Amino acid sequence: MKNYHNSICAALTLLVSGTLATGARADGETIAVFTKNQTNPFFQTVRVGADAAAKALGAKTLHYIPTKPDSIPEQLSQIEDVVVKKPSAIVFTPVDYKAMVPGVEKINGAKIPVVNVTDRSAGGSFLSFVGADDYSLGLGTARYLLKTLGGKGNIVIIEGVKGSLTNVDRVRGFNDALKEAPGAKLLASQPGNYQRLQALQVMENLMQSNSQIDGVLAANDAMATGAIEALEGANRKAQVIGINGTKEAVDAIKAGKMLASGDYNGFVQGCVGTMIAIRSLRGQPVVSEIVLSPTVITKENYQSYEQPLDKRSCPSWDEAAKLGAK
Amino acid sequence: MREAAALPANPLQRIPGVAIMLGVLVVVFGAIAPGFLSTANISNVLVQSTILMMLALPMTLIIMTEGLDLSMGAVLTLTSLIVAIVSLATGSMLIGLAAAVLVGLAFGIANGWLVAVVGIPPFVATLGTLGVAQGLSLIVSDGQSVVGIPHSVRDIYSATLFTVPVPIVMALVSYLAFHALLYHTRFGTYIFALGGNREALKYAGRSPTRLLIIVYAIGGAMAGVAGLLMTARMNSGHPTAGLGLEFDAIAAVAVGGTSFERGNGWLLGTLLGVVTVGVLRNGLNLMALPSSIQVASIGVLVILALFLDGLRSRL
Amino acid sequence: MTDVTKSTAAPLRSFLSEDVIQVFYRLLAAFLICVVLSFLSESFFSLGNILNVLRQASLMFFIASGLTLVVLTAGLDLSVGANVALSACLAGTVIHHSGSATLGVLTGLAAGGVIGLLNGIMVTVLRIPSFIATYGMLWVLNGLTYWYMAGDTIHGFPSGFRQIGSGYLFGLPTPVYLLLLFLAIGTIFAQRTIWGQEIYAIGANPVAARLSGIPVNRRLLLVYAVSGTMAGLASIIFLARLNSAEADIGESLTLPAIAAVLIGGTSLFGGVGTVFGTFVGALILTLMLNGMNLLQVNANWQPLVTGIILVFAVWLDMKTRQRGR
Amino acid sequence: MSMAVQIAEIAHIEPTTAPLFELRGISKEFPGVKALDDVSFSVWPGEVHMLLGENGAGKSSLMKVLCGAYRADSGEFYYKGEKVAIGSAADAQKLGIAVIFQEFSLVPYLDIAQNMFLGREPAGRIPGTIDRRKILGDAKRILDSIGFDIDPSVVVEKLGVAQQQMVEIAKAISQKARILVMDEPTAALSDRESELLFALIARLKADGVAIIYISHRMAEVFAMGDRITVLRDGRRIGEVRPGDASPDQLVRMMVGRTVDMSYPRNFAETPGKIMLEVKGLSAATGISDIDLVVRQGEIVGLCGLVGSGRTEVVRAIFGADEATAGQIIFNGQPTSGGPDQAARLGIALIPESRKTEGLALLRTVGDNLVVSALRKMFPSGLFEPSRAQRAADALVKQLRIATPNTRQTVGLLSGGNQQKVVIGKWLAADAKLFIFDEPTRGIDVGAKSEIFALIDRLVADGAAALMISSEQAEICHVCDRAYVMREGRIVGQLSRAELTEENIVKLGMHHA
Repeated sequence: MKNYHNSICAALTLLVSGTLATGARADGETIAVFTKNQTNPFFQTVRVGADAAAKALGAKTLHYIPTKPDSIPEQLSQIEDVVVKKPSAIVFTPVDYKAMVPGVEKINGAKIPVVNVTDRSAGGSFLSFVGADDYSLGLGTARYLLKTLGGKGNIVIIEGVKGSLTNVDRVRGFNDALKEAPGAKLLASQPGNYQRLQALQVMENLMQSNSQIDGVLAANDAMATGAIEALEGANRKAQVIGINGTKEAVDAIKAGKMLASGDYNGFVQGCVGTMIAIRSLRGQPVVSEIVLSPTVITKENYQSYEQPLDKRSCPSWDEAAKLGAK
Repeated sequence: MREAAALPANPLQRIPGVAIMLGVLVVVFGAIAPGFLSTANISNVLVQSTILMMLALPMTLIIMTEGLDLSMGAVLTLTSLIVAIVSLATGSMLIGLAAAVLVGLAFGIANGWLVAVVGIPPFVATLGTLGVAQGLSLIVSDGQSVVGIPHSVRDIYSATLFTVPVPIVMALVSYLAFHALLYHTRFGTYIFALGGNREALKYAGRSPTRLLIIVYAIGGAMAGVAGLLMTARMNSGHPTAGLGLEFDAIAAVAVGGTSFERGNGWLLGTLLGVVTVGVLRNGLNLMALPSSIQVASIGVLVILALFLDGLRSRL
Repeated sequence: MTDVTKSTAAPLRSFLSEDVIQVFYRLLAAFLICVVLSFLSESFFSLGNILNVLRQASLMFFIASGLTLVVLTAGLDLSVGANVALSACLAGTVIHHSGSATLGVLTGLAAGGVIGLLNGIMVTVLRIPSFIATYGMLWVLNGLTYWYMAGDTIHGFPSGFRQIGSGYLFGLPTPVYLLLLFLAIGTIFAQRTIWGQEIYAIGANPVAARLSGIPVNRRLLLVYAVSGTMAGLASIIFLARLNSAEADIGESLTLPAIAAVLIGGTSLFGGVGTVFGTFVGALILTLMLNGMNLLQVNANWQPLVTGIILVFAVWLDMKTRQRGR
Repeated sequence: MSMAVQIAEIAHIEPTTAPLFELRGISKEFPGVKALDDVSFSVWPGEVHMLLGENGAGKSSLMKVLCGAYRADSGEFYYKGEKVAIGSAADAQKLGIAVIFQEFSLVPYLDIAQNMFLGREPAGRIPGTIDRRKILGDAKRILDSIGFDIDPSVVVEKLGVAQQQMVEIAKAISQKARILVMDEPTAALSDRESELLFALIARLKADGVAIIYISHRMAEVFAMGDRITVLRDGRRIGEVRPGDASPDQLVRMMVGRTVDMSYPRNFAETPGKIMLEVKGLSAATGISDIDLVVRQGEIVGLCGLVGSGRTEVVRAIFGADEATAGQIIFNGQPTSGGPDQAARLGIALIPESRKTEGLALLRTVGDNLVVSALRKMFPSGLFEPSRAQRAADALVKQLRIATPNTRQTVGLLSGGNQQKVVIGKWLAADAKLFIFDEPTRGIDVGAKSEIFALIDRLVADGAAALMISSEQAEICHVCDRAYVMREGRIVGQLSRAELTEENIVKLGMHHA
């Protein structure tokens, strides 16, 4: 996936490599895939999944990503542009589940079938929704951490971007898990905005005011690793969990630095979302909603996640449907 | 025509860089980007450019006074939220707009006051108010989107006037208004003087302080109007929606050939600059090139445009 | 205007260097913040936390110190953040593939330096205003980084390398040593070398500087290259501290760094300011965030507070400076 | 001498009526300075009232008070005997006071008409708008009336210095000024353009306009003044009529000491070795095949009308502008490169505008003095403030720069002292060839002769000088030889013997 040309300031090289990248693809349906940004590894897994599924089914994908990460106006513009382009179908992750509704309605208006993945849009009509349940992921991972700590200890939560759907649900899951464990004490809940550095600094600061921290609940893996670095920097130990199941997290779990990570399984989300889009185009039956049941990646089960992205293959439709169809 | 003032003397140099680039882009995309020249798409590009336009117009005036307004994006975000919250509470789009414009105005006046009266460099003053506006946005919304606002708001964005989308009408009207203001009124003349020779203005018995405050206030008010468009477009208010737009606006103004020195400004250039950026993004989307190329090419566009202008001025 | 001032006896203060006074004011401000915070939170005034603040300030300082030189020449570099991101990603890759930390460090510094140099060329040779040139560069760099990283993360570096960021030496975090080292280097470069003097001269009046025989363009190239290299250094520290990097690490770095420079008393008009002042500026900003975390202040207030501090600091600067603009 | 002829026509009108405008006991104090100390004087309609004084004597403050830019701390104004107040620019305009500043008050990207009527634009039908047709028409009429034939819709940015000066004057006249204040109006003008101005002044006098005229040029003062008021240190030293005083007396009044105005030189009998040789030099700035030679121990003049390319030539020699052809040979070795190379070889340029090109006004005297010498003083590259300080102190002493200390901000010094600092920085760099571009522009008599004495000492010590000046008297006094330029070319060379104002003018003027 990654290429190692050491080229600086090569907009031209970009153009070339770019056109090649999109130029050589199988014909058949074109699926426009919308993701939030090109910086967060998770959405890369979604994109790879979508590509894999399309490849398998002989369709082609076009990716639309805001140039400014998570930019609402940009994704709206991209929708408007794509509607002109009229792809066969759209696989859609809203950068904001509420603010994007008008965009979705534009797509509906253009009668382009659209599948909603990852963040459940607050409005508009979709073929189906494919995602993981952030709440139960948060709940599951938090429970696992508390179980490891024997249901007690000092806990801090590092939140993601305020107001983002994922963050709200994940943190709600964390808190509910904490309610189940009266022995555990929540010391602080501070935002790290899904950012590595901010999480690290928040953690460093919290360690100053709290001499004993036993568990860290981070709303994504980047922040979890940030927290881990902070702990190591201070030569302190604490159990840390994150969410998303990125390669980085899996490695950390393997190395015993991170306790666990909730598997958000972007790859499968991308796969299944795209499969549904294509199947419906081909008049094959689809399901209205697939919410992947939460799996917690731990020392016991990390092996299956080590396999590099581009080696993975999409589940068959039957498997996919089983993954949590309702 | 007065705006000839901003163009170089030599007729060979009269075609500014931005016009060349826009021309090239339109031709190239027209040739290779499917559906680029369709009316639907053209109106797309224009509608998409309107919000930036609303910021770039006053930004041109502010830059002509050798100033800068970094707070516009954040203020736009705040006013957009205000529109959402107020119209949600009152059920009236107009009250929402009024409130937004007032808040924008307040920030504009604050900027003008800090710059003109307190004497803080514009960059610093507006970077400060940027923080304030951004903070307020987060506080009033507690970081959440504001939804469920009355349809009267979103209709602004989707409605058309004689088949022309209302946002385009608004942008055009504002352009004409700013054009008239800058080239045909006393106030416009004084804006040239604010950047060109403030002393002269003093000796002419006009208070630069008051004028400056007005210029920044206009910027704030326009951010308020743009806030309405932004909310209408998202049919919701969002605490980060407009962050960073000020830089896009400044870039568009610079691409449009307005220099940061001695009150040399060109309003039409700003219009072209905004459209050029819009066309570039739209065309690349239609060609479905990887987003990373889009990112890089925006930078290249900005640099190239200024490079071309530099070349011409040295001919 | 000359008759106004001709016979002005220079006030006593002008015997003390203007900059010394300015830095003193800022240290005072920083100290006051410390006092207030230590009242509000018992855990604030501990050696641990002070080191912690210093370590956090270091990253911002590395970026801001290079930026200070650029601002001293009345320029601006909006691309530092994007520069950090790309340099970090390149350096990270090199370490992964060569296994050599040294090579990685060199790559990071080189990448940063080259990017800075390109900025310099745009400003000097192409005569594009630095504000716009570096803004364009920001987009170009982001584009390259996104394309190069393709949404991936580079993580897991040899522990030896990570000592640079998270290690300790005689009880002090390594970044703190680096911070002090570069604080010294920066100050000496700006105050005690002829290049530094020439940079001040260029910032104060580029035309006069050129006609005084200063090779203005070469100095500007130097300044932007240094600024870029410092961004490269920051990228190394970043890698070593976080043990990983992705494409978006730069976004949140640029404006705070600029704020630090301005709070530090460097004038956007050029020719006025010190690297030490920038250090104090970075310190003040970090202290505020640190305090807010300790006091569990809702993060929503952070931008607001930062904005107010910035304006206030610069206002104070003007009030206390005898030769205002 | 054509200028004299022109001036002779201006009759000296004896004031009979009451003064048109009168100042009584005007004082203005700034922190640390008494800029104006109980100054009184009056102007009668149709007279030219000369205002003399060294830089820093209070002339500019007085003007700023007159035009309402400053508010006087104490004192009274009387207009036609009526007590009036001047608190703002508007008040001054109401009284018909118009000021022509030396730093032009023009807006670069507005056209001539807009500049002339800035703040007084004729209102169009829609409130707030401008009546374009009227503003252009009015402007054209006034421009014609002063014999300045130009399209009023031309953007000022594109005008030359002299043209801008004319616009300034037109602007003042458009204000229907009864009292016209001019601050060294001829400083930027060539003799020919000056004559136009003098003719205009004569007409204005005839119309009964009172003119307050500030000048450093004795010739003008005596030729045109009906009355001369001398200021020193913000105080009014006295008022004389041209008939009753000699230049030397005036100078004594101005500087409070006797100053020899003819800058004496011991001219080099045998010219030294060639230091600078320029062959066929051309540049994009509009100069073509310039040949000139400067020998050691010489002061070589470079004259010609403003805009004849003098400044462009020296800039090209110094490398400030790129040469498109020809070669510059300095001390035997050809040079081609930027100012930094020229400076390293020992060429020094003392540019025309000190404030914008010569000095970093906000930096200290010390900083400015050593800036060119850094590489020479600190070959190691390490800067030692103490040594720089000592060097600066020495220069301040050597050049008698009037400053409390080297930490003083250079912008606070008077023009003459600023000029000394510019020269001083090249002394520090021990330059061999000093190129002066209008070295005495805006400098008072006292400082002038000091500067010339300094130049003389320099060349006596084995340096050489190339000097541009619009005051031919200066050239004639101090130069060994002079080149005369016209339209970007050197049209002649005058030896010491031939060096007279008439010859310079003859060569410099366009052939009728």
